Amino acid sequence: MLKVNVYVTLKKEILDAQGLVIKKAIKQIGFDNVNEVRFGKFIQIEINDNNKSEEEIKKEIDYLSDKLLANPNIENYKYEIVRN
Amino acid sequence: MLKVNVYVTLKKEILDAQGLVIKKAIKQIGFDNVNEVRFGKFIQIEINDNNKSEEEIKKEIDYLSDKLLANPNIENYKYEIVRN
Amino acid sequence: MLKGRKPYFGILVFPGTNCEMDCYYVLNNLLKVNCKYIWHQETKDDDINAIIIPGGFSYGDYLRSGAIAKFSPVMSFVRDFAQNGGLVIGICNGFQILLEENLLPGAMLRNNTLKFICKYVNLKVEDADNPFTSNYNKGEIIKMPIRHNEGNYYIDENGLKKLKENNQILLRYCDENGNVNTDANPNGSVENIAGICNESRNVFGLMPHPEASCEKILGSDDGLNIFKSMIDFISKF
Amino acid sequence: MFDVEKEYKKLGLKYNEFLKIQEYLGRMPNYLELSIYSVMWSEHCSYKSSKALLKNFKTTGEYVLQGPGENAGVLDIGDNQAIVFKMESHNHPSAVEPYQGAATGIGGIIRDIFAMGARPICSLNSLRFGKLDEDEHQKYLFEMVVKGIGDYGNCMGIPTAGGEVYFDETYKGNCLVNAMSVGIVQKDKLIKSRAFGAGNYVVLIGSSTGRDGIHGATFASDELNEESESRRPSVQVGDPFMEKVVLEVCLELIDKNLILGLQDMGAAGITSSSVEMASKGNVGLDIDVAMVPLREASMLPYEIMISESQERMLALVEPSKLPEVKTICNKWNINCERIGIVNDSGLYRIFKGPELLGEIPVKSLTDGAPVYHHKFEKPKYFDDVCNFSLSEDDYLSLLNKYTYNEIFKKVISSPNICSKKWVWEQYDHMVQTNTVLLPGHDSAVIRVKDTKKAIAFSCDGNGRYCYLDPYKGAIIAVAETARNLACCGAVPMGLTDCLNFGTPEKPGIFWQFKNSIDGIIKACEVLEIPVISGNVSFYNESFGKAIYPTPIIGTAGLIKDVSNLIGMNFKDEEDIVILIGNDNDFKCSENDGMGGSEFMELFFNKVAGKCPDIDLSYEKTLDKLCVELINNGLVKSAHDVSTGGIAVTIAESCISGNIGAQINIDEKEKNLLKALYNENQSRIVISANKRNLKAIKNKCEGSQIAYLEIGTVGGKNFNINNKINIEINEIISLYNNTIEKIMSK
Ligand SMILES: Nc1ncnc2c1ncn2[C@@H]1O[C@H](COP(=O)(O)OP(=O)(O)O)[C@@H](O)[C@H]1O
Ligand SMILES: [Mg+2]
Repeated sequence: MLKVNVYVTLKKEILDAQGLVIKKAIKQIGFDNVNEVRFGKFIQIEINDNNKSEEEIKKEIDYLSDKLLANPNIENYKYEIVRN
Repeated sequence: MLKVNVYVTLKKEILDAQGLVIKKAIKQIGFDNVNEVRFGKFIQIEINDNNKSEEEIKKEIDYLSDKLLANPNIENYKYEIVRN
Repeated sequence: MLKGRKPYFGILVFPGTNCEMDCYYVLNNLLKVNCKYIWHQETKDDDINAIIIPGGFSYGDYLRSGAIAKFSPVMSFVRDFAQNGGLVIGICNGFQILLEENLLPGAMLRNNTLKFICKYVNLKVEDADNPFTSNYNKGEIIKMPIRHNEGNYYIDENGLKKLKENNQILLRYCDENGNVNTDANPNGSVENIAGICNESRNVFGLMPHPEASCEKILGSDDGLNIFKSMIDFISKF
Repeated sequence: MFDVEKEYKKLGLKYNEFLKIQEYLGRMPNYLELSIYSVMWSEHCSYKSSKALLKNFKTTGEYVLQGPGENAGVLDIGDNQAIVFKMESHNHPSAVEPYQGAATGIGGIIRDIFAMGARPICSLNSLRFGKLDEDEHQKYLFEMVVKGIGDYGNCMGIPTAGGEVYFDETYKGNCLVNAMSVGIVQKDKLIKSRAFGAGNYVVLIGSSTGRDGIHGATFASDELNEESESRRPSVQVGDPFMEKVVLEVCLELIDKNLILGLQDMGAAGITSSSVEMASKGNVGLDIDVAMVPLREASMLPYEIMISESQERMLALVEPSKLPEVKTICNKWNINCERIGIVNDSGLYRIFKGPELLGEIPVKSLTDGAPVYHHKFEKPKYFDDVCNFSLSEDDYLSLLNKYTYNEIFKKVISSPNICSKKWVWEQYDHMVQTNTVLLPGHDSAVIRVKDTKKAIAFSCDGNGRYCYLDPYKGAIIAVAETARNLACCGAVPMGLTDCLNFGTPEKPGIFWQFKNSIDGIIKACEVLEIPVISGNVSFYNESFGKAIYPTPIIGTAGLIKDVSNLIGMNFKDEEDIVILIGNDNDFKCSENDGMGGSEFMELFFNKVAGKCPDIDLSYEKTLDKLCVELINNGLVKSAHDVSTGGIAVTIAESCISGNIGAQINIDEKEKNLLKALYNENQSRIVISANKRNLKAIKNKCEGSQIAYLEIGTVGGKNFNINNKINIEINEIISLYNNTIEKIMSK
């Protein structure tokens, strides 16, 4: 079995309204040394291992992330593959 | 400067409606070896380092996560601290 | 080849779409033109000569609004249809789907209020030289409701420049006197953009709901001219 | 082996109930059976404390097709059409997890509506929280509850077009979230939940079953205390997208005549839905837990049986129709499993595959549930609190501190008075394009396409009045909804109620409950409004303190010709403002209408005094008159006097019309503050063109309803006796922005 963790974040140049609100709230709680907060998505995918090569799997995940999980117009993604 | 990455996920026993829909979509795209998809949040917090101990920072982040970032009724969180 | 025919609208239905009947009512009952629903699994339809992608929450808007709907079989039909010059209008969720499908440029972010917004807004018709807003006067101020979570239109600077050069911005949020300013921007959209078309001017996406403003009794009938413009365009030789 | 003696208590059963179970079974129950009894006999499912009293409601009438007893009540609106509605509480889940609690509350009540075969056309909600100022937790609850309601309803494409919100310390530890949903159906497509015909299948449609909400029904029937925190796993989460699909599937199945019965799954999941179906049809039922689609494979049979996973329905299907049913579910990509089969033994049997796990006589779970007649007694606070009234000195000292303008501004920007725009702008209240009177008016009005008709809805309940007098307070709640409808030209057809009270075992609480019910019965009788559905929520206490008794009433009215609709907004310069109705203000009556008023609470921090009086037959005449005036096109606006008194009523007509008014109130006989802010009942402020005054006056005289011209519409100022004189723009901004300001702080 394979686990893929995909992290999707808004591109730097895009105003992150959710991040801003969280930042404000964090400050309100009393942590005023916060600099920035960015809000993103975290998608865990469990795949039945089918003896694909790392290469192949990466290609698949890239495809998925580009087409579905992230919108390349506004978002970046990165991921990690965990084997167990 | 410190970076904290907080990962918030739904507890195992809680229905993950988003995850289910994404899983169906992934299958539709043609990846039928997907087993499970869980949808979560990914929050990046940048903190001005103030020479606090690891201990102290952890306490703060725990507090934040419990009170603000995660909903303890339905969500778990974990985090990692990255120093640079 | 699409012109000069009797208008026949196809209204797409995805799981979670919820404005399809509102569109149907306007076309069928108020405007008395042919229309039918098209299930998202369909791959072709030879009757229709205009497509409406109505509002709602296709696939719950889970992940990102419009993101999952674009994988439905019907979308390749929509793509071909648009490429052949057919009229496609995406309303609210339909607009989001068109963006996700890259039939229109840009993307939708969450409203900067981080709240769902349901209210009437004023819109300025920025262009009347296209099949969707030709029945208005350029500069006219019209009233329609918005009802969305993610209507904060984003496009990068280059994209914006292109939109402007080609007069692709058809509607902007404004106040009742027609001023386009931050106070009149309900959701944070770039330059108050409420609706845009593609370069070939046959695909139109807008966040406001014209189908919900077609009768005085509902508070406005300003939306009617969107559909009438389309009908005129199709019927014309 | 489990220790049955220990377990029954943990499941919330009482000793005598435990004995009764043994008697029904003729043996000791096993854990599964015990669990099933415990959920079926919970207050939530069995109404064991309230059943005896609820029987006395008037439940029949001119329009009633279906009274209480089905998933929702049904009213005939003519043209082979009917409307279906019900209100329900989700207080405890919302107090613990406001977003999901409110969302699943909406999901639950909507399922009740389409379980009758109706398409939902409108939702309303009644909300109660503690005071917002300076209380982050109350703000959080308010924010999340509204978001939960919005997100669910918006995704479903059902307009949330009305409701009410009040803030009072009494709800601080126990907020109220009551949701009402309304559907429309062709009369011949109505479907019932009764199971019948041995051999017919029981089919589960919708979401898979997980561990969520286990013991939720018992949780709802318990007070909130420290322990509720640790029982948090019983919170369910909602999936509005799934529900939207389930809705479309069910309506398609009914449309194609593929199912014989339909029942939603709410509290106590598969157990209560299937048992209720069997009980109503006087049949037995076999359930096979092995057939239930699960989210977690390791679930135990009892967990499967009582899980409260959302977005599931049970359908009764003839075996030959099952393939077609499956085809439709497949088209929509959702689960559809035959989990049971009707038998004629009268027994409820639970299997896992071939293995019999439990066997219970169906009727022992329903008709055989215990019924309690709790003791009741006038509570101690009562005489004390009611023997209070503001003295003339009190008013004078207030006027020494504040000007009339200042007092008015404070009233109009009280969270209990000001606009709830912040709330309803988060609700899609326009989808389906039938909302012809947007939120902010006296009722939500939904037109019926292709007819001249419209249906008006109003929700109301005043906990303060009920605290001061549960009987009168409940009457006023019914009367207020009827009056709200009348202001929109609607004739009341029927109502639903949601009765929110403390712990029924406490005699003082049960006294409040009993008196409230008597009040509703009385009001329904005189106003001729039958009760067609409802819900009871007990144990609304936190740390031993009960909320004010808060019966909420939701009433539906019929508008014959929607083109007559006027709204509450003043329209044109020089129109005349007229007060019709109860003229006690301008005489000296014993009850000054200040008891339980917003004014008293706001400036004297007190909820005390006499609940306002009401004369029901006068109210009925007034409402009829108002509808007649509207239907005859004689008036341009109508708005009733309620919380905040006549000053607020007139101001709201100005605000919504964006126009001022010059008002002159005769102060000879009483002080102006009292005249402006008392909450005496049965009053409506209308506006009309001068040329219609004579006709209006004649009609009032004919009905023996007092008629009083009190001013003129127009200008940019809101002016009363030159003592209050404020620019209308300033009032609009106070009225519209108060909540937003508090919430963004
Ligand atoms: N929670 C809510 N959801 C939707 N609309 C609401 C809500 N609360 C208040 N409203 C709307 O605000 C208006 C005023 O409500 P309320 O003060 O209770 O009126 P009234 O005093 O006439 O009973 C009504 O139109 C009502 O529907
Ligand atoms: Mg009212």
